Amino acid sequence: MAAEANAQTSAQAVRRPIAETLRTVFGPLVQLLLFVIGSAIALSLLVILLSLVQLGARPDLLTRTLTILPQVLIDGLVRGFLFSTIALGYTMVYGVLEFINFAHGEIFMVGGVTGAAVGLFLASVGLLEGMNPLFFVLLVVLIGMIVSGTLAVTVERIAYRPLRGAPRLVPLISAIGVSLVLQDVVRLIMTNSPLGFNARYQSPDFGPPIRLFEMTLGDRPVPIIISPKALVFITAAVIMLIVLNYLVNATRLGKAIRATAQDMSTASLMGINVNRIITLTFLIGGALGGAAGALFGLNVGTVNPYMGFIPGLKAFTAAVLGGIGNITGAMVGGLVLGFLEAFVASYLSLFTNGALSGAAYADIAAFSILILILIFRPSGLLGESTTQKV
Amino acid sequence: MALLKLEDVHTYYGKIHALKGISITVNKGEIVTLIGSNGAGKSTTLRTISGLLAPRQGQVLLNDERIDRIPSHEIVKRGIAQSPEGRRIFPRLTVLENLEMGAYLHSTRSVTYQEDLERVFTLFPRLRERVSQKGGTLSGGEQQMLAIGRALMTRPQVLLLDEPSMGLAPVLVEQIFEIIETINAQGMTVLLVEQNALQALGIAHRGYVLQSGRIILEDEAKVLRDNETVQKSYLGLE
Amino acid sequence: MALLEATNVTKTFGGLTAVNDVTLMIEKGSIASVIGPNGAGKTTFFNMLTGIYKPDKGAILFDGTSIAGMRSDRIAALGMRRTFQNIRLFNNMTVLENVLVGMHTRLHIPFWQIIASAPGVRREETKARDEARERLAYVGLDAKREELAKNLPYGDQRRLEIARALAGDPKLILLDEPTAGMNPQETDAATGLIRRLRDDLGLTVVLIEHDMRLVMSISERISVLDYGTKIAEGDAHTIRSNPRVIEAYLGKGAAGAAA
Amino acid sequence: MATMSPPTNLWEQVKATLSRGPTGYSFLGLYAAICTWLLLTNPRTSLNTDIAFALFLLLLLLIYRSQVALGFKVVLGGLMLFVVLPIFGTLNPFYIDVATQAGIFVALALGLNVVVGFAGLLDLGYVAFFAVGAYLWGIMSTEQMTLMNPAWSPVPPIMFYPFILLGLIVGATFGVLLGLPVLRLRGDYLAIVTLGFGEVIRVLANNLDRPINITNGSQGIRGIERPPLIFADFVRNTLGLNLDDQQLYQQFFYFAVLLIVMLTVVVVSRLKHSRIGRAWEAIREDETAAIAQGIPLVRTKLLAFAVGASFAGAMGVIFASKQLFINPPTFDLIRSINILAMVILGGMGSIPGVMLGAVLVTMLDLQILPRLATVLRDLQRAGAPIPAAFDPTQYQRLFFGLLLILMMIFRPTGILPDERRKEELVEDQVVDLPLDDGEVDSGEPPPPTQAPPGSGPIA
Repeated sequence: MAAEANAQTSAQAVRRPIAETLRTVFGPLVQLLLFVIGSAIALSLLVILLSLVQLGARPDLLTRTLTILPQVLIDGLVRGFLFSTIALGYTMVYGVLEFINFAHGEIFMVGGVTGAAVGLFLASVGLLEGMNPLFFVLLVVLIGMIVSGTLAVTVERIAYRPLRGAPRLVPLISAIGVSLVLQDVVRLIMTNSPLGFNARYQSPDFGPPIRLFEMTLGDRPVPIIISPKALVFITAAVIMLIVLNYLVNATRLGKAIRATAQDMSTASLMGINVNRIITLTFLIGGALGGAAGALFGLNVGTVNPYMGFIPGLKAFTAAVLGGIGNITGAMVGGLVLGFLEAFVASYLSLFTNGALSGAAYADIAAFSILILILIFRPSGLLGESTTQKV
Repeated sequence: MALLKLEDVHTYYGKIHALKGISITVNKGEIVTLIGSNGAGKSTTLRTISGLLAPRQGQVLLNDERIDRIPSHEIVKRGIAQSPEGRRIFPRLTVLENLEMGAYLHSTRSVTYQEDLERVFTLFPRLRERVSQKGGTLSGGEQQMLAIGRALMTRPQVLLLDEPSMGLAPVLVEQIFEIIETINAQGMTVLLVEQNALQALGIAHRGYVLQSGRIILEDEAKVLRDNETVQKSYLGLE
Repeated sequence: MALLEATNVTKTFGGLTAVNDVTLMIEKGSIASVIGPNGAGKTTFFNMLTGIYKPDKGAILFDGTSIAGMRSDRIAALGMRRTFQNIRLFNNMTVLENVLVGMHTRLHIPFWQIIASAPGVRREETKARDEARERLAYVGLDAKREELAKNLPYGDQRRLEIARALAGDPKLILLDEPTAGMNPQETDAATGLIRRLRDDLGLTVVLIEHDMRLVMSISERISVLDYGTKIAEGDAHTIRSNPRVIEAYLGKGAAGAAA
Repeated sequence: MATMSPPTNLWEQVKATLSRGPTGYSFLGLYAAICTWLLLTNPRTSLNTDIAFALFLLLLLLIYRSQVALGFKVVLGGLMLFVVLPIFGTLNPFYIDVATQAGIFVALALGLNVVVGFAGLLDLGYVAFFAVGAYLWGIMSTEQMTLMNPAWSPVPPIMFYPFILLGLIVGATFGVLLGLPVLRLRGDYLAIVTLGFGEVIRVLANNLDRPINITNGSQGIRGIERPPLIFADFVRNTLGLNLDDQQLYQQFFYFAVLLIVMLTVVVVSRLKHSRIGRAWEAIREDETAAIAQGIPLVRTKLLAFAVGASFAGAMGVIFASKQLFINPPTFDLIRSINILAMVILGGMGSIPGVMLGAVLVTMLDLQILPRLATVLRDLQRAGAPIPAAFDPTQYQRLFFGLLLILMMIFRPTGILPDERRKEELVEDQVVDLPLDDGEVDSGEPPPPTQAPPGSGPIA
């Protein structure tokens, strides 16, 4: 009996079955998918219902609602993955250090600016024209990751590490300082370089929008399109999420990160170099942020030094929404928030007949969600319910 | 032969002078215990040895090699393991993962890892039963076993135990002390910090009595047990 | 008459039942102890009594008022005070200020008068200071009243926590491991103080303790928790000879030693 | 410390000699006289005057820090603030404007200090309350009223005085409204939520021009009323000072702000040393222990929020009236950070420290950076390698950011630390002392995890 149990545990310890690894890596993604579909359906039903309620007063409302719905969903998905990838940076650092890296939005911004700079450089040497778009994406993402990752690690070394062990608010204030400094330093660099304050993000031609399908509403056909850049963005984000999941859940390093997150000094008693783990956490979070920045800039077409602030704040909201410290939570939170914003941005003005501008109130919606979540479920959608210990 | 040696060690917490010149020798194969009241510097001594605190003065030697200037994760590599005060299990890792963390410096694919694991499970059969349970859901006694087991997984030369009996039911305290004796009988050198001085002196070979950061007495455990001061202040015998 | 009645109190965290259907009566003017291994649910139980957790099930009656799920500060205002297992003083405040904070519920000068510096403000403040010093003198800390709490030695910190609790003029005081980390000499002093709380001040005292010598010598009634369930209750003699308690908690040797 | 031990080095000796005894009195008196002379003889805005002005502010600090009789301090300080500075202001409008601005920010910083310094709640959206006060007067005193509803008309300018009080109340109300839902949150969450709240208020100010025009959107509100100069006759005829309206307004706002600052200081320090101040401090130190003493957590925190917000609301009314024009960017995040930087630079929790911080940051903003800009421009013309687009006045974020980081690393307690906070913030940088088994083991099983399998919580 003992021997049997022994054999079992040994086998478990030596070779984790591949199925198990697959489960730990892809399980969260399935969960993510469910949340994506769930929130898409829920929100769609909601707007349809709202348009039906107003049907008497505005008969064309339902058609208009349905016409833009697929586009809103795609927009939500793009926003969602944007928030997810940035939120991961917040959540990883928070998981390990219990510290809100306020400057993470700026790390993201630096990724975007780097991408634009690469584009500009390639254009100036004449390489951009004939370049394969996918290769270009790969290039800017890689360079964005390297620059942002390095920056994040440097920031940690200079502005956060000396403050470890100080009361909570001290590193947070320092992080706010870093955020401001980065904004202005990048502004200084951009305005004194060919980029300019509002830099155009040059890229090779990605071709015409892809026609997904066409639907007929009443008598006119409505094509549903997605821009190739958005498609690239979504694909890249999904790949990054898979890799990160593998890294954290299925490798020895990931386990060391989790152990450090739970108890730093004990982790060092196990022979784990805690400082290296923290550096690594900032590197990974920063690189993800940089990649998101490079892709986001590409998608939007311009970058500026202040572009990181609002997405950063929203990504933080997403991280809290999903349960801060929880990687899957950050992804789920990002996507749910992305959908929500896309719906508010598109439908608010439609339903109020243009009286309220959706884009402006989408921000308010995001912050209201943050407040509501923190009040009613501070541990977030997937977070662990932490009870205060006395 | 002195395996671990502290020479005139001074450690500070900020401005607080916590250790005021501690000299301790731990020989191979011994159980040495540090006793003293709260705040005397027992835990601080252990934390200084394991590198969680850096001494401002004096040196710590392991096999005559100085280890007081290297970080704690390096000290583990040299062969010092600590089961920290309050056990400090990783609450959201399973029992097995906790043990794997103990073996962080060794490959979990190696044969020796299997042997280490087997040894821990033999010492603590309860852990084998709970191998896939989260550390945080274990009872106090089981957590203590896991903490000791995890420390053993680092394959140490010296095992530092910080208050292993703290907060355990009296019935479990006996068990833990028996296990420490067993581990020692298998050849492990142990440096034990205990509030429960009576039982600590019962299993130790030698002991040191600490009082506000200084060593006031050191001797064979038996002699200390018969010492009047020790009896009055630390053993509660009148 | 029971000052505190907890009936069928249950608390679960996720899937884990920390306190399971525990009933406990504390007589007015008695010293009672709750013992059991770590993780048995003792502190969770205290946390429910003091309103830090809300019990999932069961009723708690304190001095005739139902307090299950009531906010901590209101329970404290009703006259139930506690100390913490891992001392929680206001470290960067002076000893005297710690006690003054403990007096918070008894100070009533309204906001507007403070701003206007009305004459009543100084009067109340002076009175509070005098009373706080009395409490400090009672536990023997008056001489150290201007020191920062964090600079006190361990034993004094424990006593300051008791003084702070006394400042609220409580009816019931809950002590969570008041002698943890003390050597036998210090423990004896603490035992004396706990006894005086009841004998001089007429307080009702409930203890969580691991030191069996203290528990057995001081308490009129002992309740034993194991895995969240009350497995025994009675006076020292009953508990010491209860086979279930010996098996689950005391062990044979210790039961003898504590005798 | 210097008073305890005999002065050791020369600097200590000089300090000791000049701060007390006969030498102290004569030093301060002489300094004040020289300073007054310098100011009154150099009315033109120049580097020299800047230096004289800085010396003047240093004088105030020295008076505060010295160990001379309280009466002497009050008389000398009062003389400087109530007589010398206003007279200088009639000669040079710029500096009295700087002083007024500094005063406004001193009051704001003192308000924020109640929240951050006393109660330990990091509020990054503090400027929102300032905005509420400013918009209150901005909307009510202008044509916006008619735009909102044709039947309404603006309130008469004389209502300015009751509106200061109303600003106080409205500020406090907003403080409570924001506080109620969020004050249960832990420190760092609270910081982000308040930041979000600040943004919401700004976005609302920017967008509430449709469907009903309340705030006039991004255009901002112009032509905000100033109170009528009811004292003009008195000043011109009785005092015989020949000042034009512009100068009178400057003097008026200077004195109004000065009075409010003094009032604020009195209120804040009374609160600090009362049962309420102790309750705030207790909450800052240890929330759980504080509630166990019967301190109602949310109510006590709300009080801090309301008190802090009320100062901002009242100052908002004065600010709007003084500036004549407000728009949403006046109240953006950087302004909140600005005020936070004042509190941190001076010393969280310390009333004199925070006042000093506010004055220094305002000076940095209004005097030092523009001065630096001219210097850099001159250097650049002389051929120094300075980027063309670098104008220090445009790089506030950079300077405040650096200020925050450097303060946190090298002096988190600020320039004039509160003794108490000092102990707290420089606490031994050790995460867990062995005596403190706080989180180690509470003797209870931690609540089990609820994370779904493989969801990868890293914490």
